[in-house]
Amino acid sequence: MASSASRFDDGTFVGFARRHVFVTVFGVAVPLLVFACFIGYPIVYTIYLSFFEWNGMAPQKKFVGFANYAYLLHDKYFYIALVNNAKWLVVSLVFPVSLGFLIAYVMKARLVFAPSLLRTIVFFPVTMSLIAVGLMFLLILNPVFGAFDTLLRSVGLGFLVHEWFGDYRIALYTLAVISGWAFTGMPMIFYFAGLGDVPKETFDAARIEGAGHWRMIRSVALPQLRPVTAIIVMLTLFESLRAFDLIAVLTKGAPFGMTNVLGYLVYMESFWNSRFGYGAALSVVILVIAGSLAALLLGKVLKGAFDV
Amino acid sequence: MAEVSLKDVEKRYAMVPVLSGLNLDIADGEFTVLVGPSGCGKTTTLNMIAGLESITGGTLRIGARDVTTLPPKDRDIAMVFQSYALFPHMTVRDNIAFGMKIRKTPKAEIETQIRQVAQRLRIDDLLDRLPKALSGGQRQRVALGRALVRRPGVFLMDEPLSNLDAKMRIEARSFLTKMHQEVGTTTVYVTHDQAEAMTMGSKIVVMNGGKIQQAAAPLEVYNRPANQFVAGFIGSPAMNFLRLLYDGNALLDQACRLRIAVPECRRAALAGQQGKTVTLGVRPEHFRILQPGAIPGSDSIAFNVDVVQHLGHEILLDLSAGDHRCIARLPPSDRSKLGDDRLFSIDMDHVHYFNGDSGENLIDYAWQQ
Amino acid sequence: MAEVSLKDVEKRYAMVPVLSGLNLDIADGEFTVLVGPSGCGKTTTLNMIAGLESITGGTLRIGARDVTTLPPKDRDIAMVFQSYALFPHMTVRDNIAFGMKIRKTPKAEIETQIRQVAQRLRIDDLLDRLPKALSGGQRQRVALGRALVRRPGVFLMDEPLSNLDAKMRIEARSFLTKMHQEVGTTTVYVTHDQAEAMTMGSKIVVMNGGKIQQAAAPLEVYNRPANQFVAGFIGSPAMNFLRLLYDGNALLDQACRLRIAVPECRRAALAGQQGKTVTLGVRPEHFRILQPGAIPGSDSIAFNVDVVQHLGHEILLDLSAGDHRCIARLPPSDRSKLGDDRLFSIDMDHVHYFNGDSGENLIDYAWQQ
Amino acid sequence: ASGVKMARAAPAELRYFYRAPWPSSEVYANWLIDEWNKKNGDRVHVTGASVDGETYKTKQTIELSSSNPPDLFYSWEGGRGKEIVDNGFSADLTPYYEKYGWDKKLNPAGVTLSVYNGKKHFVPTEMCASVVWYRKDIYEKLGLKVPTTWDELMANAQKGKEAGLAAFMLANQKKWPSQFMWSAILVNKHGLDVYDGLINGTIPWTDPRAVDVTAMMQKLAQDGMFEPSFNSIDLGPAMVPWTQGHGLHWYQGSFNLGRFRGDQPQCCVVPMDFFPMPAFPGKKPVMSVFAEDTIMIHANSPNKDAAAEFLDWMVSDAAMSKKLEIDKPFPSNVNSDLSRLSEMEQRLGKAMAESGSFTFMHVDHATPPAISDKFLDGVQGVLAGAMSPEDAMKLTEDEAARVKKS
Amino acid sequence: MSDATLNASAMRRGSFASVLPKLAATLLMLVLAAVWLGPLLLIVMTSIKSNAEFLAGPFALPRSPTIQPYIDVWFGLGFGTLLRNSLIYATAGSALAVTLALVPAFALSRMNVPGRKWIFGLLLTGLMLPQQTVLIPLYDTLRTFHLLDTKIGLIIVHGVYGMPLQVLILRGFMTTIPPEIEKAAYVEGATDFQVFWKVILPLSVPGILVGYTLNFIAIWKEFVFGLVFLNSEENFPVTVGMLKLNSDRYLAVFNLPAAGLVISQLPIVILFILTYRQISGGNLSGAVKG
Ligand SMILES: Nc1ncnc2c1ncn2[C@@H]1O[C@H](COP(=O)(O)OP(=O)(O)OP(=O)(O)O)[C@@H](O)[C@H]1O
Ligand SMILES: Nc1ncnc2c1ncn2[C@@H]1O[C@H](COP(=O)(O)OP(=O)(O)OP(=O)(O)O)[C@@H](O)[C@H]1O
Ligand SMILES: [Mg+2]
Ligand SMILES: [Mg+2]
Repeated sequence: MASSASRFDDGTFVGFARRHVFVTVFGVAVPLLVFACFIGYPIVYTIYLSFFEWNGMAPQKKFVGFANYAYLLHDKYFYIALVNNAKWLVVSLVFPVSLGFLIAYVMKARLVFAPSLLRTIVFFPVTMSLIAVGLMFLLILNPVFGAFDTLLRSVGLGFLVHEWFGDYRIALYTLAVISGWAFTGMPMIFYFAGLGDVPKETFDAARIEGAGHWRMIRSVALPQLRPVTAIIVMLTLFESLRAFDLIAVLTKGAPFGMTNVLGYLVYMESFWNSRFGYGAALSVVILVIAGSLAALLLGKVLKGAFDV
Repeated sequence: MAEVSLKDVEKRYAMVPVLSGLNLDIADGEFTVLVGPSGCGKTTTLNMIAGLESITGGTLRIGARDVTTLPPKDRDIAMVFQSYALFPHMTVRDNIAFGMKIRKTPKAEIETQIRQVAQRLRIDDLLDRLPKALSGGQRQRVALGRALVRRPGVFLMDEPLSNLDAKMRIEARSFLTKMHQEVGTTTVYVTHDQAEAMTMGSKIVVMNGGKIQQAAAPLEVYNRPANQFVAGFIGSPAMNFLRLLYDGNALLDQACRLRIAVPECRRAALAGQQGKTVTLGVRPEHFRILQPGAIPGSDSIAFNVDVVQHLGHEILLDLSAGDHRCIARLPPSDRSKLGDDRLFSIDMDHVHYFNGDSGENLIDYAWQQ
Repeated sequence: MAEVSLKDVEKRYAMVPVLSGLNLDIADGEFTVLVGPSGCGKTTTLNMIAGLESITGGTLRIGARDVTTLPPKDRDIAMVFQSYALFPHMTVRDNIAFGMKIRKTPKAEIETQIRQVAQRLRIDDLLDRLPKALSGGQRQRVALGRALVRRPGVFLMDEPLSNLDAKMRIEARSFLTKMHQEVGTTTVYVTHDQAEAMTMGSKIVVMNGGKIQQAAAPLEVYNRPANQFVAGFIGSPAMNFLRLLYDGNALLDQACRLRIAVPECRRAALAGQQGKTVTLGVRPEHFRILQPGAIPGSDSIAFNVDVVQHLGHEILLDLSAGDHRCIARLPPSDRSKLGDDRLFSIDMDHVHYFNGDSGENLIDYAWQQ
Repeated sequence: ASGVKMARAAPAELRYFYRAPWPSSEVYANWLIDEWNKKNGDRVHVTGASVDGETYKTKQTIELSSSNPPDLFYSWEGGRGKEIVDNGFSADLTPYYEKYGWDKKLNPAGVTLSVYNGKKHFVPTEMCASVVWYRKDIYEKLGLKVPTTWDELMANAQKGKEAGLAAFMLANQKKWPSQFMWSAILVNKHGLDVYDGLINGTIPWTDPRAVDVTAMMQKLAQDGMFEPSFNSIDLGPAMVPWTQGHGLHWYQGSFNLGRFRGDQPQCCVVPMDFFPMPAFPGKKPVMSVFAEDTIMIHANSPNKDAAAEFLDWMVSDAAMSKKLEIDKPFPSNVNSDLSRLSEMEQRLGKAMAESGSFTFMHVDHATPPAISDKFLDGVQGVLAGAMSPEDAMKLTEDEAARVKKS
Repeated sequence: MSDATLNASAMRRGSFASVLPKLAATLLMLVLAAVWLGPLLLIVMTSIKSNAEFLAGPFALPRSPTIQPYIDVWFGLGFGTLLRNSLIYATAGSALAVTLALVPAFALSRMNVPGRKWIFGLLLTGLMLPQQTVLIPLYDTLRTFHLLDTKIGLIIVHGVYGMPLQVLILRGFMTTIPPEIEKAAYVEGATDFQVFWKVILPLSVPGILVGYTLNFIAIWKEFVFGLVFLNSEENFPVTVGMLKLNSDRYLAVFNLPAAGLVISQLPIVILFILTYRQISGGNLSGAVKG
């Protein structure tokens, strides 16, 4: 009998599946099947396609081996996009993530009046389509009649006025900040919820030990919110690598390709320049970057936060 | 070191009063224990002393200063929480050093202090561990270390031992007591535990419903409870209460099955209660079994034994006589069995008489002394 | 109703053994209490009986059936958890009915059963409430009701009272005991609480490190512990241990300040220990104070009083003599003070002798009986 | 209106895929389809689907190669059209041109553009011309004359600039507007054959003449001839300075007439007129006339004849007149009645019809997108002062080489 | 109340240090409100101006408010159908995503599925994939199942692509349900399915609400899938219809895009008002807890 016990508890999938049919079918098999059809197949196909040259229309694809990857190594646009992605990520981490945290903290510490109103206002843009956001900021940051420049000038900050989309030195940051504006609500509510899970006593203890707000944030709140931070950073990372809609709406890479990011480059090369093989290679690069950064994050920073 | 004094202190949450007119003086170096049922306001009181909760009325003084509106960091206090509230991401060393770093104590000084405290608390070999790698008792000592190291004027502790298991709790109890004897810092200590309340403090403050019921030395509270609430709250198993009618000489129950003569010396105190209900309070250890065949006296009751609980070093009997239910504490040698009918005498020197309505203790011990 | 029998039961988590070679027979209708330090495997044992954890080796029988690999639903058991584990989204009624609904018991039948159980547990007026609207004690009774209503063969309870406060715990203890007396279902009960362990079960199973140390009646375990671990674990405050050298006649400490003669009748049992270390076990209640001026006997020790703990109904003294530390339990009348040097006698009829290395009790009580 | 109809099989289903850049385009397309279905719905039933211009391409790429492609679809001419033709998606329409006599009624420039490898592959349904738009009122105010030579134009521009105006509006945020001027200058200064050489890859983009034109653009930018922030204004917002009178000239396509009209039925919101890009010394000016809307028939369509019939309906006098009424100009049918347009618009329409068959498309239409993309980036970079003309042309040439290789 | 008292008395005593953070925070809030509210107000303002008025003074307050832009854009783009479609996609798509994610989340949080780390990691790749990459192969898949240009096809795509994040959120949420509750159900005789259906599912409702709302928002915003996998106007969601507003020709008339923008955002505002307590309250806690 003991043998039968260990036979059932052999820790293999078959053993598990036999005892938990429902969970195996609907919790593992069905989702994996659906995943395979709609997500797995596209991934495999993308990898496959990255070894071909194809204009998206021709019935035949031309096998080129690693030529697409080889080209990628010298593609100036690829490097611009890569660097831009890094900048974008940094801005996203500094602006929406930090600010989202700050707002959440300020609300949790009951330092502001009407915290729920603030929360509502800041969260609202999260619900807006990026097309809408883009259109809005095209109006607001317009160099001719944009409200923002007008505002800056009227409060005597005219020297700050720039060509927000036209100046190749700042256009990318403009985009990243706009995306941050639309995104801040997300880290905010995640942090707000996360702060609710941090034991109140640790804050009390820190207060008694004499910690001010700055110290409280740095030494008590943030370290304990590391799992939340890691999830947010991960989602931000994925988002920023995939991002293309805002760029498609706002600049299309202008000025002269300086606002290209990898996600937009994929779109450009595939659908605009009809180089689907090359676009696929770029996609594979995105997947690899996202996957390895996520693995790094999960393995190091966030050890245990996703323990399943 | 500092004395703490609360004067007419009040606390309201959104106009709902939680504490009202609290007056309490804690002498410098005194170890005061706060007890009371859940929700009576112990934590709130402590938090107000710490400055974690605002005070909505009255004055709080620590040492010579009025600190009613000062933030926690300016109150010269340290606090140990029930959950320890260690910073989970910091090593034991960093946890202990936290407050000193904030106060910009020189590095070398911090190091010395930590070493001293760690030695005294026997955690010197744990300094580089994270809290999650510590046992409950060790965590508790680290929390204590974090509080001790700053040499605060006042220690506040909110049920610091309640997360420990029975064995560790007894150890930690002795440990804390000794610690207090050594450093002599004014301490306010909240607990649920009878034994802690009785043994640790030089003063017990019994609270109920946001009010102080009695504040006195432990044995004083045990032996001379101010009212029925205190009497029932302190002591485990709790004091037995018998609601009886006073006829001027004796206490009777309505079915007339019980008649307990009141000793001469107590009659004066009970004078006003004639014809009214008086609650007789008898601690479990003040029952004595009369040998079978003994003649029932004026202080004896016949009980039926409902449950026998052998605890090894003693036996608890659940008893009933009509509607009255009692628990008696007997030596392990007792041989009573479930279902037995036995005659018990009451040690009338140690019983208490409470006003049947207000619960006030009818004996004025202060006068008696 | 069913007996439970574990035969060579093992549990490994990822090849790390947690329980090894567990053998335990629980008779039909017996109330067995599982005790042991935290992490010793009590919950794991219970979960294995319930079928919530797989058994990695050995056989488990409930009633006449081998249930080693059966899922929980086929084992005819019910369980009460420390956290009650009520379904928070269901009313009390639905909580209690859950198991019966799953078993497709007819509606009318369910209604009758619920009414019966609810009356017995005095929760009939709570049936339509959600768990969050109940007090701790009420929740505990609902959890009990959920387990009772199905009339399972075996009851499993994992520290069901530990979330209650002291007062309620004492009440619930009596209640559970009575309940068991009435329904007589085989029960396995895990607890941390000394009093529960001693008073509730007809058998105590003491576990340590995944092994059973002793399984016997409560007073048997208290008075005749199988080894030093059991002796130290059962009883509060714990038994005092003095590591001494046996010279064939008496037990000596290294500094030769202590000499305790071993009674004649025990010398046979200690025969093999000559020249070796023997641990003498003395329960706190087996110290007696000798009046000042009394002549030290062969069983008396001079102790220094380190801490005095007045508990009201008794006094605990922390004592030390050289490196030896003891706790003595004395009646409230005792007047010892901190720092006193007092002479204590030991009740040598009740002491225990343990092998200094293995901790085995050197007296073979079975033979003695 | 025949008497008794025979029971017939289910009607042929035609799927028509179009671009609807204006709200009015949608209205017109609906009218077009409804009218057809009213008359022929029981025989050939048409369903339409539209998407906006920029995203149209994504959609088109996927749709064309699918197993169920649209029967009729909008396409660009030039480089993109060539890709479609080369991949065999586009049916040869030459027989239908003959059958329906489309050559005779359609704009000759448009017909020329439809020819790939000697065969006609699309039918233009809307035509455009690029001209220099100017503010008539400001011209009068400053006492300027309509220029006929590049130098006169430059002189006028200089005057405008001195008057505090933008000599030329560019609105180059989306990169493509600048190349209108670039190609017009190149064609007019260096000749159509040089331009064709660049487009066909027989002349490298690094050719000094291409660099020269790029440098001219750079000079204009450096001289402050464009509106401030020209690289970050889009065409739409540029209407604000244009209507407010901050710009003097604007070399742009006639498809902007819709914009210039604003809410009015006829052009324009502000007094404005046009003249063709003036001549360079010793060169004959060429006006760019190109097809804005062009429709192809899918090679795999089972209903090509029916599709051609529908196409014929699209370019019929009636449909084209309606298009003028609802949508914006200009119809590709040269016989269309332009009388409901303003005098200026009619003039432009006539000029287009008479421009002959040898004109040019701007770079972004003429070359495959990959090349034009880099080209546009290059020009934008030059205008921003971040790139040299040589580098910009090198960027383009590198891309052209890469495209040629594959 | 109590804080205000504390604040007042602290000020009375001139303890500036304790008021400073609060002052700073309040200031911060005002700035933030302006930064986040400003653009939205501007759009609403633009949407009720005539084009001429906008061109005259883009930043000025509307002098003669008109709803004409709303009427134009409503009928021009056929917002009735668009909104209805979007509602269908968002409602059904997120329902599908949540449904697909529930049992996996249960399995990954409560069951000892061998290899669950790999399964979870695999599902997460769905979050990393750039959408524009999958268009062509996904088009193939949909064609294979005859789901192109059908509402059901787009719902499935949205459902499947919403699933990974739902698994992440629900798994996190379910891990916070005490294991004893589930054990109790097993002991009471429940099967895996009954534990899931009668205990875990009802207890996960707050988490489901959060996940559903976030997914709803995500689908409402999405346009690439809709654009590529749909052909018929009667199937287009709002965002695809809105794309026309982004064509630079449309942008000649600013009030129309602004009005379209407001219309397209209205349903989400309503949803948001109804559920924001859920999503912004502590209910996400499960989702982000380790
Ligand atoms: N933030 C709050 N808002 C409203 N009422 C509160 C708040 N905090 C505590 N209370 C109420 O104040 C009373 C006292 O609470 P307190 O925590 O001080 O009790 P306690 O004596 O510490 O109880 P316990 O022994 O359970 O810890 C309780 O009735 C509680 O409900
Ligand atoms: N899932 C698990 N994986 C690995 N080890 C485990 C697991 N669950 C329990 N253990 C280990 O098994 C041992 C027994 O655990 P168990 O919970 O049975 O102890 P216990 O006697 O109930 O303790 P307590 O009194 O604290 O409840 C412990 O050492 C624990 O660390
Ligand atoms: Mg408390
Ligand atoms: Mg346990």
